[in-house]
Amino acid sequence: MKGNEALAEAAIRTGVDAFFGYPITPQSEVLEYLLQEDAQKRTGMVVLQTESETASINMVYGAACAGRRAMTSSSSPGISLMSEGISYLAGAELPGVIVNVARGGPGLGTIQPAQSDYFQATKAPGHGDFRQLVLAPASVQEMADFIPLAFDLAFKYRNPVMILSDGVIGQMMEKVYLPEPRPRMTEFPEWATIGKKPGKERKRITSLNLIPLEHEKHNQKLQAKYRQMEAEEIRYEEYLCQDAEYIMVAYGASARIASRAVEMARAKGIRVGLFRPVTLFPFPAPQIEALSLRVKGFLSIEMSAGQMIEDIRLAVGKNQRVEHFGRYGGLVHVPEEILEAFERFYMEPHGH
Amino acid sequence: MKGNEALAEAAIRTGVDAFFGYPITPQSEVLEYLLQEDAQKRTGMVVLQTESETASINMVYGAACAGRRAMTSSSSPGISLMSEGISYLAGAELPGVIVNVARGGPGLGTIQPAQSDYFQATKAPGHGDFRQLVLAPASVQEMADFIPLAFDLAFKYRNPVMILSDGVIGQMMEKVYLPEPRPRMTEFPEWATIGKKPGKERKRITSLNLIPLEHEKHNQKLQAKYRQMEAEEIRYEEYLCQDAEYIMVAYGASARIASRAVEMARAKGIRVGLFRPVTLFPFPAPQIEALSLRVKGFLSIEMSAGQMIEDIRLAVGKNQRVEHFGRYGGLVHVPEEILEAFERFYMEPHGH
Amino acid sequence: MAKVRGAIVVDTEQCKGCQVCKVSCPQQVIGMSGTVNGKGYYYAYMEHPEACTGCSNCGIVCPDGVITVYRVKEA
Amino acid sequence: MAKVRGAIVVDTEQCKGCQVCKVSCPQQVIGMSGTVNGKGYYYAYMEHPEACTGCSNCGIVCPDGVITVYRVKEA
Amino acid sequence: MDIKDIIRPENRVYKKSDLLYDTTFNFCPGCGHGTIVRLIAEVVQEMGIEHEVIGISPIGCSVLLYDFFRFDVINASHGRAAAAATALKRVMPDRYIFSYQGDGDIAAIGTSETIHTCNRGENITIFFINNAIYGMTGGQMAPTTLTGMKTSTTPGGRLTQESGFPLHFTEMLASLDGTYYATRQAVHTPAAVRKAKKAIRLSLENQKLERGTSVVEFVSNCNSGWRMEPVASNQWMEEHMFPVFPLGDIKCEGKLIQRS
Amino acid sequence: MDIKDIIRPENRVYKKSDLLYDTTFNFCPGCGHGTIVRLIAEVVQEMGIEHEVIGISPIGCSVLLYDFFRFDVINASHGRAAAAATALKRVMPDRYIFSYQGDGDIAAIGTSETIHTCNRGENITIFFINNAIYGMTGGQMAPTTLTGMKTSTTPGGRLTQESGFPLHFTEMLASLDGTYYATRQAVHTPAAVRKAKKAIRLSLENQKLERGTSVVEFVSNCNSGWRMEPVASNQWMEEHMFPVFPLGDIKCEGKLIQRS
Amino acid sequence: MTEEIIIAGFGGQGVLSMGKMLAYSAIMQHLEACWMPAYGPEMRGGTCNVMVSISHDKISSPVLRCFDTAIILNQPSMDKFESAVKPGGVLMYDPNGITRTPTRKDIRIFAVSATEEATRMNEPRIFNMIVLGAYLSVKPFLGLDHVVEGLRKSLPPRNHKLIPLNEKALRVGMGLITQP
Amino acid sequence: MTEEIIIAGFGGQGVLSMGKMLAYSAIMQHLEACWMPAYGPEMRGGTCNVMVSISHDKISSPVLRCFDTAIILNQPSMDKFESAVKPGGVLMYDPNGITRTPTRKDIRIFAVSATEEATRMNEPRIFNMIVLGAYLSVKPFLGLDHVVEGLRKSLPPRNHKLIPLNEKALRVGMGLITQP
Ligand SMILES: Cc1ncc(C[n+]2csc(CCOP(=O)(O)OP(=O)(O)O)c2C)c(N)n1
Ligand SMILES: Cc1ncc(C[n+]2csc(CCOP(=O)(O)OP(=O)(O)O)c2C)c(N)n1
Ligand code: SF4
Ligand code: SF4
Ligand code: SF4
Ligand code: SF4
Ligand code: SF4
Ligand code: SF4
Ligand SMILES: [Mg+2]
Ligand SMILES: [Mg+2]
Repeated sequence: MKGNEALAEAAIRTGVDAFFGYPITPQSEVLEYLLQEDAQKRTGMVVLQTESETASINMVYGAACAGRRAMTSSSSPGISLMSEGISYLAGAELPGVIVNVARGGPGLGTIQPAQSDYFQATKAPGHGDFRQLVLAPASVQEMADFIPLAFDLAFKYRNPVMILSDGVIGQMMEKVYLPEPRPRMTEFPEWATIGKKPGKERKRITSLNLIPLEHEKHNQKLQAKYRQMEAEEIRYEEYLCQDAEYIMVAYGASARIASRAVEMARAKGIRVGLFRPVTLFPFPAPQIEALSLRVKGFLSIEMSAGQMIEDIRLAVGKNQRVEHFGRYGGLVHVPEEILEAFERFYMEPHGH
Repeated sequence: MKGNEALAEAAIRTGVDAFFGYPITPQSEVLEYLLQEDAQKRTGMVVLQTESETASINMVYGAACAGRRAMTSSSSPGISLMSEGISYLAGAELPGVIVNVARGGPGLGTIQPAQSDYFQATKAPGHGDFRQLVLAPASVQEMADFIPLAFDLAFKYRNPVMILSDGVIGQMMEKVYLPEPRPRMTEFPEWATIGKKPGKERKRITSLNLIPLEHEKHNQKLQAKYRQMEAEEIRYEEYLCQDAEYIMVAYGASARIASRAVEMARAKGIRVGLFRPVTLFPFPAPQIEALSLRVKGFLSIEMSAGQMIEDIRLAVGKNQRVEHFGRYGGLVHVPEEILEAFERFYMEPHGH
Repeated sequence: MAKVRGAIVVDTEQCKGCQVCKVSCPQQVIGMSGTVNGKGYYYAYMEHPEACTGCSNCGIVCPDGVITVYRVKEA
Repeated sequence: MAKVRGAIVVDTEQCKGCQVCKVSCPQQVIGMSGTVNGKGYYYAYMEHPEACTGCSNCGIVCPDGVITVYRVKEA
Repeated sequence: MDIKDIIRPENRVYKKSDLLYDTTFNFCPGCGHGTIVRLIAEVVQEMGIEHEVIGISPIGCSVLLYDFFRFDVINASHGRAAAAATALKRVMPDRYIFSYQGDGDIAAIGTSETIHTCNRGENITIFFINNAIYGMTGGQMAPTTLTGMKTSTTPGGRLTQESGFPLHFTEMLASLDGTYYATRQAVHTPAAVRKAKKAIRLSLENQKLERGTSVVEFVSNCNSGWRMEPVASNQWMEEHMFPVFPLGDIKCEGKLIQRS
Repeated sequence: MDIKDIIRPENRVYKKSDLLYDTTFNFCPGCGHGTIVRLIAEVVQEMGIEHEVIGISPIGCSVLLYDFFRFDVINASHGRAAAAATALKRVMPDRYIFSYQGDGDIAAIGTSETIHTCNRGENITIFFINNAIYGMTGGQMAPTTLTGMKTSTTPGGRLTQESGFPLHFTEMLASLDGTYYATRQAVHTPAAVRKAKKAIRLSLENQKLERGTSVVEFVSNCNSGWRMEPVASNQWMEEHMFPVFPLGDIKCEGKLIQRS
Repeated sequence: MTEEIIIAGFGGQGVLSMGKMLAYSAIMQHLEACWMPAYGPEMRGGTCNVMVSISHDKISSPVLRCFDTAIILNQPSMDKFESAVKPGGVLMYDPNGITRTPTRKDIRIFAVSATEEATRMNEPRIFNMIVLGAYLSVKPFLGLDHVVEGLRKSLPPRNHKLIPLNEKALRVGMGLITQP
Repeated sequence: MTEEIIIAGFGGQGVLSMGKMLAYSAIMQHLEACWMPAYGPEMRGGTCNVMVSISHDKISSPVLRCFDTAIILNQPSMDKFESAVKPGGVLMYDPNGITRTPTRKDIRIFAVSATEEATRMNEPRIFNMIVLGAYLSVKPFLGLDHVVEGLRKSLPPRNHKLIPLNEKALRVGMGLITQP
C-alpha cells in the first residue's frame, strides 16, 4: 500500500468524520482512495472534493465546530493557501488534522519530494502567535498510525495537528498493519456547536476577541497549551545513539535514508547514531541537548536548504558543531552521499 | 501624517508603478489615500482595489513580471492569504513589496497592534526554501523611507521584500519628511516580459522546474542570494549600547516604547541599551553576537509571545541569558512595564 | 367596529435615536426626546400616545428591537 | 477545372500516432506506420499519396503540428 | 382607557424575540443589519428550531452575531462562511444551517466558495446583506457599490471602467442548478419587513426539502459608510439601490422567475 | 507529377507556425491542448503581434506554454491567471494579454479572480480549455465534469447531489457587464478548427476596442483522463460534451446571444 | 519640555481631531509631536481616545501608561484614565454627563463646561475647540497663532471658512476654567 | 538477504506494476519490501522508474544510488542506470529499442527478448511479466507460488482471470535468458 493510501485507509478505519480535499501531486491518492473505497458508504464519513484548498480548510473549520474529526490533505502550495484557515482553527481552538505531503518549492517548484516546509509547519503555519503540533511519519506504517494519533492530539489540545510527510513517504509502498476499525464518534465534545441544548446556554465559536486584555488572556492560554505540548508530547526515535560520537538528526524520508548512511558508517567503524524527531513541534530539544553533552558533533540531514538545523542549534548552543547536509528542490539524497558529507565534515583532518 | 498615509504618499513620490490592495484594519488608509490623492492622475500609478488578498498578491506578481514596481499592503490575516503568492514571487525571482501592518492573531484575533507575525515574515512567508527581506519601520518617517529602500532591495535581489509594520506605527501621526518626487521608471529590467524584442529571444517567467537537478541549482542560487543579503543588507540601530551592561532588543513600535524604558532605566542609573534590528531578515545576528561578549544579559521586547527571541538566542548561544517580555493579543506594552520586567529579570537578587 | 387602541414602550437606554420608527408610524405617534440617554442618543417616545393604534409597525422596523407594542380593543 | 494535387510531410519523430489526422482526411490518404518511432509511437504517413488534394485538413487538426502540407494545381 | 391599562402582558402584540440577548447590537443607529438579525431570531423562534439551528457569522459588521442570538453560532473567516456551512450541513444533515454575510464578504473574497456551495446545491440558507459597501472597515467600495457612488475608495464615485460594474451576485447564484430559491428583500419599512420575514421562513423551511440552496439577499443601508442619517439613507436606498437591485423573487422552487 | 515536385517550399500551404519552438509539446497524443496552442501561435503570427503579446500559462497540463511559444509568457499560480493578466494589462495597456486556463484552474480555484476580472471588464483575452477533468493531476473531477461521468474522484460517475452540477462557467462570465465577447469552440475537426481560429483572432482584436473582456472556451478532450483513445475521445466529446456545452457564440459585442 | 496628553470621550465628540490639532500646532511651533489613536472597534458608538506627545526632543514612546494631562469627556473615560494622570499632572473634564467627579488630591483638576457653552453659542460642533482652548490656558506652551496655523493644517481646505469660529471657540474655552 | 532493484523504462511498459508485483511477492514470502516510484512529470509519455527493496530485515532507505539489479526497458534508462549497478550485480534488459548495449565488465548482464516474445505470443500486455520471469530465474529467491499470490494481491479482482496468462508469461520469461 502506498503511504497516501495507508493514510486514507487509516482515516476510514479510525472513524474520521470528514475529509475535504483538492487534488495536488503527490497526495491526490488520498482523496481518490477515499472516494474509490467509498468511505462514505463504509463508515458514513463525509468525503468531498472541494473547489480549492481555501475551501478545504474552511470546511475542516466548519466540521470541527460540530466537534467532528475533520481533516484535509494537500501538498506545499496548497498548504500555503490554508495558512489563514489554520490560524483560524488555532485561534478558535478547534481540532483538525492537516496532511502535507510536501514537494519542492518555492512557488510551483516541482512535484518531487522535499522537506522545505519545516519552518512553515513548525514556526508559522499562519499569522499570529500560535503553533500546531507536527508529526513526521517516516514509513507507510506511520502514515497509517499517525492518523488516530493526530486526532487524539488534536482533540486533547483543541488545536490543529499537521502530519508533515513528503513525496517519498506518500508515494512509496511497504508492508503496513492497518488499525482495527473503530466506530465513528457519536458523542461530541461539550464545546461543539451542534444546536443549543434545551436549558443550556448557547455556544459560540470564534477567534475574535475585541477586548485586548481578554485576547491577551486567550493567547496566554494558547501559549500554555504549547508549553504543555512541549512537556508531554515530544516523540522521537534513537538509532545506535548509545555509544555514538556523532549524531545525525533527520526526520521523515531523510531519516530512513540517513539510517542507511549510519549503517554504512558503522560498517566502516565510525560511531554515528541517528536521532529522529517524530514530533517536529514540540521539537525534542531536551533530548538533543542531553546528547550534545556527550557527542562530538551533529549533522542535520534535510531535504531542504537547512531549516530544522535552527532548532538543533537552539537546543545545542554554540559549544558543539552542528552541520547541515541537504539535497533540495525535489532532489532526494541517497545514503552514500550522506555518508560522504558526514566524512567531509567530521572525518577530514582540517574539517573545521 | 499617519504612518499608513506617509507610506502611501512615499509610494506615489518614489514612482511606484502599481498598488493592489484589499481593505483591512489597521491598514485600509493606504489604499484609501492612494485613491483619494488620485495617485493614478499624479503619476500614472495603477491603483486597484482587488476582490481579495489572493488577487492582490497575484496582481503584484503580474505587474512584477512586467518589471514594474508593484506592491500590496494588508494586515495579518490578509498576509496569510498571500503565502502562496509570495512563494511564487520568490520562486520566479520577482521583485515586489508587501506591507504588513500587523494586528493580533491568531485567526481574526483583534484589530489592535501586534508583532506576532515575526516568524511568518522572517522564516516562512510561504512554502519552500525561501526568504524575504524584512524591514521593520519604527516611525512614520521610516514608513515613508522604507518604500524606496524596499523597492531598491526588491530589484537588487529580484526577491519579495516585506515592510513589517504594526498597528501602532501605521496609525500614529508624527512629523515626516517626504521624499522628493521621482519619476516612474521608463526602462525595464532585461528579464521583464513586456513583449519579445525583435531579434531577441522570448522571455519566460515561472517558478516551475521539472528537472530536479536544475531545480536544486535554482534553489542554490536563491540560497546564495539570501547569504548575500546576510552579508550586505543587515541594518540596525543602537541606542546607549556603548557602555551598556544589559541590552534590550526590540523592533518597530516595541523599539520606540522600549527606548523610553531605557531612558527610565538610565535615569535610575541602570546601564541598559537598546538594540533595534531594522532588518529582521537578514537578522543582525553578528552584531548581537558581538554585543553578547561584553554584556550581562538580553531582554527581547516583542508584542508577541516571543518569536524574535529565537533569533537572538541563535546569535547569542547558551552562555548568556536571553529573556523575553511581551504583551500580546493586541496589547501594547508601556515603557513602565518594560522597565519593571527588566528589573524583575535582572535586578532582583535571585533573578535566575 | 370597536376602536383599537395601542401603546408602545421604548427601551430608552437601548434606543439609538435613528428615527426609523418615527417615519414608519402611520399615526405620527412617535417623537424624539430632548435629552440624550446614557449612550448619547436622543431616544424615541410616544409624543401622541392617544393616536397609537398598536399596529406594530414601529416595533417591526426598529433595527434594535427596543420597542414593545401593546394593543387592546376598546369596548 | 485543373486537378489539384497535394502531399504531406509528417515529422515522424514528433508524431504521436494519435490518428486525428487520419480520420480527418477526406481522401483517406493517411495510414499509420507498422514500426514505432523513437518515442514508441506508430506514426502517420501517406498511405495513398496519390489521393492527397493538399486540402490541409490533416495539418490543421494535428495537435502536435507535425504535418506540413503542400499543394499544386496540376496543369 | 389609560396607557397603563394598555401596557399589560396580555395586550402585548410585538416584542423583540426571546432568542435575542438583551445586549445592544453593535450596529450603528438605524442600520438594517439590526432588523434582519431581529427577523431571523423571530423566525427561528416561530419555527421552534432554536435547538436545531447553527448560524454562521461573517467578517463584517455582523461578526458578533454570536453575541446576539440565543442559539449556536460560529464565526467563519472572511468570505468562507459558505464553505463552513457546507461542512456543518454535511456532518449534520438534520440541522438548519445558515450563513449571514455582507456584500464584501460574500461577493468579493467569498465569490468562489459561495458559487461552488450553490452549485453543489448544499441544503443551507445564505443570508446576504447587500449594503453596497464595506461597512466594518470604514466604507470602502464593495462589489455591489453602485456606479457613480462615492465611497472611501471611490472618492469620485465608482467608475465602471476602473472598478467594474455593480455585481448582481444573487442573480449569478440563482443561475446555478444547485440553487433552489433566491429572492431579494429589504427591511426599511413595515411592509418590506413583513415580506422579508416570509422569505426568511421559506428559506429555512426549504432545508427540509433537500432540494438545494436558498439565498435571501437584503438590500440594506449603511448610514456610516454612506455618510447619511438613517432615515435619509433608507430613502436614498429606495431611490438608488432598488432600481439596480430590484426587490422580489429571482428563483422559486428551482425555477428562475422571468422578469422584465 | 511526382511527390517530390509537390513538396517544394513554394507549394507549401500549411506548416506549423514559426512562433512555435521545435520542441514536442508535452501533451498526450491527440490532446486538444496542442491544437489550441498551435492556433494561438498562428493567429499571433498572422496578426503580427508577437512583440506585443504576453501570454499567461496556468497550472495544468498547459503549464509549459512558455516552452512552446516564441513570445513572452509567464506562468501564474493555480487559478490566478486572470489576476496576473489584470495587472499586466493595467501596467501595459497597449499590450495584448491573454491567459490560457484549464477548467480546474479557471472554474474551481480561480472562480473568484476570473469573475472579478470579467466584471471589471479588463481588456484581455481568456482562453478556457474545458476538458471536463483535471488532466495534469491524473484525471480528477473538474467543475465541468458531466453528470454521471467517471473520473478518479467520481468512480461511480459524478452525482449531482454529492458533487454538484456541471458548471457553465462561460455563461456565468458572459452574464457579467464587463464581458464583451464570449464564445464556445472546439478543435477536433478541420471545420471546428477554422471556426475556432476566427474566434481566437476576434478575441485578441477586441483588446484594441477597450470594451471589455473576451472569453473563448474550447470544449476539448483529455484522452488520458477519460481513459480513451484520441479519436474515440473526440467522438465521445461530440456525443456527450456538446449537448451540455453547446458550441457557438454566447455574447457578441457586449450583447448576450439568445439561444434556444 | 515634554507634554504627554490623553484625550478620551465618545466617538463623535471630536476627540481625534482635537488631538490632531494639538499635534499640528506643536509642529507649527517646531516642536516634535506624536499622535496615537486607539482605533479599536469601540470607536463605533463606544469610547475613543488618543495619546498626544509633544516635546522639544525626538519622541520615544507613542504609547504611555501615565500622562501629564488627561482631557476627559465622558464617564467611562473618567473611570479609566483618572488614575493615569501623573502626580502633579492635570485632569480636565467636561462635567456634562459626568456622574462621578474626580477625587484625586495629588493632581490639578479643571472642569470646563464646554457642552453647555457650545449649546449656548448654538454651535454644538465647536465643543471640542472650547475644551482645547481651556487646555491651552492651563498649559500655555503653545502660541495661539501656532494653534490657528495647526487648525488650518488639520482642516481640509473646504472647511477653512470655519477657522474664525473655531478661533472664537478657543478663546471662549480659555476663559472657562473652573476648579471644582 | 537484501535485494535492491531498479526497474526503468517508458511509461506504459508496466514498469510500476512489475515493481509492485515483486514487492507483493516478497511480502507473501514474509520478507520486507519497499516500492518507491519516480512519480515525476516525465511519467506522461516519458520515462518512468521504480526502486524496489526486498530484505529479511526492516528496510532502511527506500531511495538508493546503487542497486543489486537493474531491469532496463529503454535506451534512456540504459544511459542513466547502467552505471548504477553495484559491481557484481545484475543488469537485465530487453534489447528491443536498445541502440547501445551495456559495456560494463564487472556486472552480470542478461538480455531478455520479451517484446519479441510477447508479440510472438500475440499478447503485448504480458511483456513485463516475461521480463519478471527472467529476473526470477536469475535471482531465484522468490518462490513462484508467492509470486502468483503477489500477482493476485496486486491485480484488482476483476482482472484475476488474467492470472493464468500472467503465470504462463512468467514461465516463458524464466527460460528466455541470454547472456550477450
Ligand atoms: C482576509 C481578510 N481580509 C480583510 C479583512 C477585513 N475586513 C473585515 S470586514 C470587511 C468587509 C466587510 O464588508 P461587508 O462584507 O460588506 O460587510 P458589512 O460590514 O458591510 O456588513 C473586511 C474587508 C479581514 N478581516 N480578513
Ligand atoms: C494551489 C494548487 N493546488 C493544486 C495544484 C495541483 N494541480 C495542478 S494542475 C491541477 C488541475 C489542472 O486541471 P485543469 O485546470 O482542468 O487543466 P488540465 O490539466 O485539465 O488542462 C491541479 C489541481 C496546484 N499546482 N496548486
Ligand atoms: S427605530 Fe428603534 S432605535 Fe430607532 S429611534 Fe425608534 S426606537 Fe429608537
Ligand atoms: S404601534 Fe403603530 S401607531 Fe403605535 S406608535 Fe407604533 S407605529 Fe405608531
Ligand atoms: S494528428 Fe499529428 S500527431 Fe496525430 S497521428 Fe497525425 S501526424 Fe501524428
Ligand atoms: S492534405 Fe487533405 S487530402 Fe492530403 S492527407 Fe491531408 S487531409 Fe488528406
Ligand atoms: S457601518 Fe454600516 S453596515 Fe456597519 S453597522 Fe454601521 S451602518 Fe450598519
Ligand atoms: S492529461 Fe489530458 S489534458 Fe493533459 S495532456 Fe494528456 S490528454 Fe491532454
Ligand atoms: Mg457591506
Ligand atoms: Mg481540465
